[in-house]
Amino acid sequence: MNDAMPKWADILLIPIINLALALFVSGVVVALIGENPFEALRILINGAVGSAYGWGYTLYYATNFIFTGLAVAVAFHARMFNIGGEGQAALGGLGVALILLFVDWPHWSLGLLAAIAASAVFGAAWAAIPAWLQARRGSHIVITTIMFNFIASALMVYLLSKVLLVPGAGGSPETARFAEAVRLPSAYDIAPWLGFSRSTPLNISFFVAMLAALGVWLLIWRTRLGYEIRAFGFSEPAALYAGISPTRIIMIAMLVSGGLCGMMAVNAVMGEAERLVIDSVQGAGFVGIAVALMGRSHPVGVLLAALLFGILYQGGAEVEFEIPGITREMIVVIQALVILFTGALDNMVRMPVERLFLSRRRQPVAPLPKDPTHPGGNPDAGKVEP
Amino acid sequence: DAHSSPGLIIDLGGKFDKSFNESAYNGAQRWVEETGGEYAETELANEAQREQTMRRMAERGANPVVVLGFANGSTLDVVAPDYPDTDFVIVDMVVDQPNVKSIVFSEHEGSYLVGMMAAMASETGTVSFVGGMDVPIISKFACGYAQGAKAVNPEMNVIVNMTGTTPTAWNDPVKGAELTKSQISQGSDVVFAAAGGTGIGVLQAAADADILSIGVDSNQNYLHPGEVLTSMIKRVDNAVYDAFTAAAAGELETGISVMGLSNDGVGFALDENNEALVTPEMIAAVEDAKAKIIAGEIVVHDFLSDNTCPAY
Amino acid sequence: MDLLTLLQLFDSSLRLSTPLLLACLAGLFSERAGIFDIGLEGKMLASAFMSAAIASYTGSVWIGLLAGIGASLVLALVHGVASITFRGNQLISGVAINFLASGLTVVIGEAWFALGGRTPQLEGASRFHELMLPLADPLRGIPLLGPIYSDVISGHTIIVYLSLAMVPLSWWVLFRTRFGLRLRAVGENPAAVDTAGVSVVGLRYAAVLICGVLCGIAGAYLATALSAGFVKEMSAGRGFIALAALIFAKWRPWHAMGACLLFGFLEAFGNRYQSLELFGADVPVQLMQALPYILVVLILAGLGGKAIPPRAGGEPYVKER
Amino acid sequence: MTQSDTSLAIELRGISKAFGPVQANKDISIQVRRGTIHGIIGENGAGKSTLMSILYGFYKADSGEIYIGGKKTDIPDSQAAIDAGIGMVFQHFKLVENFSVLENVVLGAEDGRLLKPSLSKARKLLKQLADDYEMDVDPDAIIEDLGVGQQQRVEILKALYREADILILDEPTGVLTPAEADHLFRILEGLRDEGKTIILITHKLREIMEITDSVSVMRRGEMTATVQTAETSPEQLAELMVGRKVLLRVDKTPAKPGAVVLEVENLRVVDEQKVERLRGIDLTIRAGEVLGIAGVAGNGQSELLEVLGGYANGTGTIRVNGQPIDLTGTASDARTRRARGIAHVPEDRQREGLIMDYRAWENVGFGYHHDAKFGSGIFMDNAALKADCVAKMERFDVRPPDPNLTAKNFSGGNQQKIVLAREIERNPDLLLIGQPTRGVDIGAIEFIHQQIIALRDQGKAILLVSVELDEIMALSDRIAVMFDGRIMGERLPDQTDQRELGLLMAGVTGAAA
Ligand SMILES: Nc1ncnc2c1ncn2[C@@H]1O[C@H](COP(=O)(O)OP(=O)(O)OP(=O)(O)O)[C@@H](O)[C@H]1O
Ligand SMILES: Nc1ncnc2c1ncn2[C@@H]1O[C@H](COP(=O)(O)OP(=O)(O)OP(=O)(O)O)[C@@H](O)[C@H]1O
Ligand SMILES: [Mg+2]
Ligand SMILES: [Mg+2]
Repeated sequence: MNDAMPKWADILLIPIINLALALFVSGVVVALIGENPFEALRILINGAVGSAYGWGYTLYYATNFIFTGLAVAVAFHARMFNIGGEGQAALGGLGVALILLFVDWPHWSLGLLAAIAASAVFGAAWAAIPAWLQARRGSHIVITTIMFNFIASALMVYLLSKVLLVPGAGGSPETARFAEAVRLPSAYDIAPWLGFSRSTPLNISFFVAMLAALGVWLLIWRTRLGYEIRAFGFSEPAALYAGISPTRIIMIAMLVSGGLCGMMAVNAVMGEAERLVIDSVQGAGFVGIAVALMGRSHPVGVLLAALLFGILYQGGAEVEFEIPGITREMIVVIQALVILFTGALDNMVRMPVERLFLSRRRQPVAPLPKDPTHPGGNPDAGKVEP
Repeated sequence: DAHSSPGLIIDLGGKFDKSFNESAYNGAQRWVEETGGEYAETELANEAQREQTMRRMAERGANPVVVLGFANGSTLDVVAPDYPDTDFVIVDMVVDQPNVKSIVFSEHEGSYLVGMMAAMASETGTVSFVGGMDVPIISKFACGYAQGAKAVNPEMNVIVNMTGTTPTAWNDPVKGAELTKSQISQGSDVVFAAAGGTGIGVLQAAADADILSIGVDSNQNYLHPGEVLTSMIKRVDNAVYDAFTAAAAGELETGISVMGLSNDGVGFALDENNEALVTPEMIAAVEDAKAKIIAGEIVVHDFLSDNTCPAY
Repeated sequence: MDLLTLLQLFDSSLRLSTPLLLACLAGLFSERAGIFDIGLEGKMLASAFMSAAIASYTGSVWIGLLAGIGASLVLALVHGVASITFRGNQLISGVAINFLASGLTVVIGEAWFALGGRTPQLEGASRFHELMLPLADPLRGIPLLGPIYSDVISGHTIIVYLSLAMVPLSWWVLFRTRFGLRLRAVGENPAAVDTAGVSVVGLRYAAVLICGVLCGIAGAYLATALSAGFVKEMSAGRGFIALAALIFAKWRPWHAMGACLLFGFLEAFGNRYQSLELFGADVPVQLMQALPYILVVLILAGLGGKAIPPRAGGEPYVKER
Repeated sequence: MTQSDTSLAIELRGISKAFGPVQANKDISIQVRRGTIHGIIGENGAGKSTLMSILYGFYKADSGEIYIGGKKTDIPDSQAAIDAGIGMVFQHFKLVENFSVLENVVLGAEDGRLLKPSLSKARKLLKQLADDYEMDVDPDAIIEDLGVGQQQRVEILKALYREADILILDEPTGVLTPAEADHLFRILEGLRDEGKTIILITHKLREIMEITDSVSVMRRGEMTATVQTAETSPEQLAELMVGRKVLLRVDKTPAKPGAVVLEVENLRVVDEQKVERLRGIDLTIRAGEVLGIAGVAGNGQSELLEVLGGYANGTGTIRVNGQPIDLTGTASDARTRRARGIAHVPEDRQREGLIMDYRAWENVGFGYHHDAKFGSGIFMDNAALKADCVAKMERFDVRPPDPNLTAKNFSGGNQQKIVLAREIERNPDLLLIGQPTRGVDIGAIEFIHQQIIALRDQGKAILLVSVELDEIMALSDRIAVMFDGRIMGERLPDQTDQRELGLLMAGVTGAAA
């Protein structure tokens, strides 16, 4: 029972111990390959959050993960496991590229709105077929979304190396650069006084991501539709009893999920690369799964988990840059350990800590249970009601 | 100035990809050994780090900053103007900025030569190619190879396969081997791999089946002595070495530099591992063609010029 | 398509489906016991690395195989500790294991061999070689059956035969032994097993470890039979395809074999017919490369029918909350 | 003192158990004599199941000692309990649903590594046991295809197969028809006469009085009394249990039927396996009356409720207040049924009636979440839901009255009250209500019955489906008996008896005369 512990222990103490354990084990690995773990940690933290420069990258990465994490989370609420984020985000990139290359937008703001719409529509479209197959044909969404990732990458290679390729651009499979008019304001343009440099990839899409998080929160916890999505996710027979159509919920949840994945492209393709390159998603679809799971499918949790991964990505890049002995794969190891300890091995810390608190405040007789509890398995667990 | 040390940014394929990046790394190492100099080096971990890393290198004072691979082109185009005092060198791509030296290789010409050798070594009349991904730069290899093979024998059958469409296509020796086996079953007895880590599987499968293979980028003849016909070498190492050396002397020239047959930027590898495989006639024919290409008597079609290939 | 091509396709399918089949059966044991495992990929990769590393170090592929299995078992144990002992989220644990394997193989490999995470090339006794089955040559002359026996069935490494033998064996273990009955029961209703006096934890660990062994063989097959050494990320998504095959097979061994052979065949077909001309137009390579995946989707859509996973799957067994 | 009286089959001393902050058992001691049937009663959540689960090694007690046959015995897990000769039939069966009966019986008690010999040996033994105790079950049937009564037999056979001397049954009759319950009691008596010891948990005082030799009462985790059955009365037990006097009969005035509310003609339902579940049902309910549907579970009652509730496909005619309902739409138009004034208390509150992971306040809007009073536009008004929940909890005496508590943390009786509150307070024209008091304790049953009658007296039509004949007889104004998807006949409660209804339930019509 969660109420065995005060709330602060639940949402602060436990994650911090978990993180410390993950970093400790990572430190051991770093030490084993002959590098100084304390130095590495210092560079990691400093590099990620110690300067405007670091924040510029950390938040840029986090923005991607917010989109994909929210996407996976929304699907989770309807008990759909959307592994197709990679493909949906890739298609979102295609949508952004097409709408920006083939339409002349007079101003970035219009371009941004168009890109949001296009990326969401393309991403949603790529999720629509697996969703429909799941809803109507019972084809397992996990298989179909995995397959659609592969199909998407084939489609992207084809389009980028055969169709959208700029002639004479040296053969790099990428589209032309988008027009200067649709360059999104970067953190430097918006808030130079914060010390962001011209090159910071953080851009206005960050706010789009925050809005998306707010939107997801409203959708899931404040709308009738969200109520239905969660109800369906918890119990399909009960949903039927209540007049909730499974097909409708599966389709909507997956379309929203695909749309959110697609919107990642607004940040990565429109905001950062300013052209569509091959494999523009860079695994963010998969990271989104970890983010959603660790964030327990709640937007606030997703924001925090995305930030954590942003820190690991940016801080990791700095460590790799500063310490030649630490390679990029070492960073992957650290990420893995963080996921392992904060996500999968959560109870290893939680159980003893809970017992500790409990032994201090066991009630003599408690005739009836008192507080809501959330067992670990469901996506609603540990939700934060602001 | 001559006091700042050069920087090298290894691309996503990784420092030890046994081909392109590794070759660059070797060039840098050679420079270190010969001059005792120091240089900064880092490896990209993802797409978004391109710009970040270039800027970091420049801001840290590295000069010149060497970046590898076509994928850096449009990024460098944006970054270079911000650091007018830093020289950049980009390999495999042309970037039109005053402080950028663009080094491009005539891979199609080198591939043409190994294609000729493949055709001459083939007994079945079928040779093959395994590429990583069906992107133009790989087609440039494939197309040059096919032209060379058909130059020897217009009836030559050239099978061209690509490994995949995801990033794992460059690291899938299993699939590389399977493609090779499939090509062998279609009659191929010489296979040319331009597929990064996947190529290791290609060369292995060829060696296992006792047919010949052709390595790429760096000299891969040693991988299976006596079974690798040759390697289409692309002297990225020289490019990096030269850039480092020139910069140290303060003589780095920006602009486009084409590394082709004439300046030994590309070529085929001959060493003790393959001397038994390469006949004098082959060498004669290939040297002849090389001379003609340099002289402009033979024009090898560059796939990148129009994204088509006349040979297949 | 002539007979010879067809036989070659089957031959290739068999090789390509072997790692899938092993991983798929691995997942079958784990998921039948109620532990979902999206970490098949990571375990395969870890084994691929360790088997190649140790095979190259000792010169013996068999020791390499054992080492590969050992590496896979370590990760399986991590998954077990996280999802059984500490009742963690099985999906998160699987994701973590995939990342861990992907990073650690290169970090260790680089520290060990300094070949960029690659292992040295394997030769001779440090690799699995193809076996000629008895009478393969003399029988080749018999029409149809001869070539099928000699060219398709014969001429694979021992692991291919092992993996095929694993299918009836898995079926037998799961459906004909006490252990299998209990294992399936624990994936359907652990409380039933618990109240029947059998340890849920013990059974689930057993299942997870079997999964580790099979993934270990699959990984070793990639690195020491299909290729001759480890290359980073060489599992190349096969663990996910195996997972798809497992769901496709509705968690049944013979169906798993069918699904993996089908996936293998589709890949072999895609390899063989990369450049195809249809109605006078070139079919893009990418379409041919995506074909296996498109076909899987179409087959699934056509077959319909819900794949109902083991009922207690994915949920930790919690008596007291 | 580590020895205890050897005439005692079981002795528990000072057992305590806490789940997190909840003290489920507190210092409980109990003695059960060999060869007797001992009853345990107590309100929902009193700790009965927990205590027995400790005895069976399912949970581990925090403190206390267990003596079996006079010997101090450690029971760390169920295997130890089985070894000590204890068998238990859980309130929620512990069966593997897609295994056969035989497989379930041998699971954990196989004798040998291979299945085949164990199974064939078990088949013989099972047949023997089934014959001895007249518990006919098909050993090859798959559990999920069996009715609950049959499933329960499997559980009992499981225990007997393991040669249990002590048999614990946790609310075994909650899901049985009277005939099945009677049969079960005969079996239990037979077992007792063989010298076996039986512990029976139930909410039904009639059963306690009928079959037990002694009875213990639990309240809020504590053992409040143990008495000889012969020396007590239902009224006294009820009072001990609830802590106040309980009305054990339903008081109601004769019905005053009004206009026809529901008309059903030739209603048919074919399920996914293409089995015809309803074979042409005709019925009518008027305002202000309760139509009770009696029948053995699985004879189409569930399908009747589902198709009327709007989430099963059927053919035929349904008219509500004279207006026909379109049956051709998709299965998911339960929402339009609600709009037509039909409310539905489903048979299975945990599976259908509630979202177990939703808080109470979220559940009070379930199915009605599109109502204007619960929000505007696309948004839900959570504050309105909470306020509504507080009010409903107050009126229906839901305990604890905490709208933020998750549904699964309420006891069965209180879960049922939440569902009832939601459906009744909507003021429907027609209330469909299935198994309203299944597994609910006496105090709550009394309350629920009062609510149903009150609704009837407000002039509403009520369709009551229950396997409890007592309940059907007590609440209905007319009784229809269902068998095999058909209505076998209709009776008035004061003109029939349990025997006649029982025959109809078995499909025997001739006896109606
Ligand atoms: N698995 C569990 N985890 C946590 N708490 C539990 C668990 N099972 C029971 N409880 C708590 O213990 C208390 C006693 O529950 P128990 O099931 O023993 O009651 P009961 O007397 O059997 O009730 P009922 O008549 O409804 O079956 C309950 O109030 C509940 O809060
Ligand atoms: N995991 C749990 N956490 C908290 N309380 C629980 C848990 N499991 C059961 N309970 C509580 O234990 C008590 C008894 O639970 P049980 O499952 O026996 O339900 P019940 O009241 O008998 O209802 P029904 O007969 O409909 O199943 C209830 O108060 C229930 O809410
Ligand atoms: Mg109970
Ligand atoms: Mg109960």
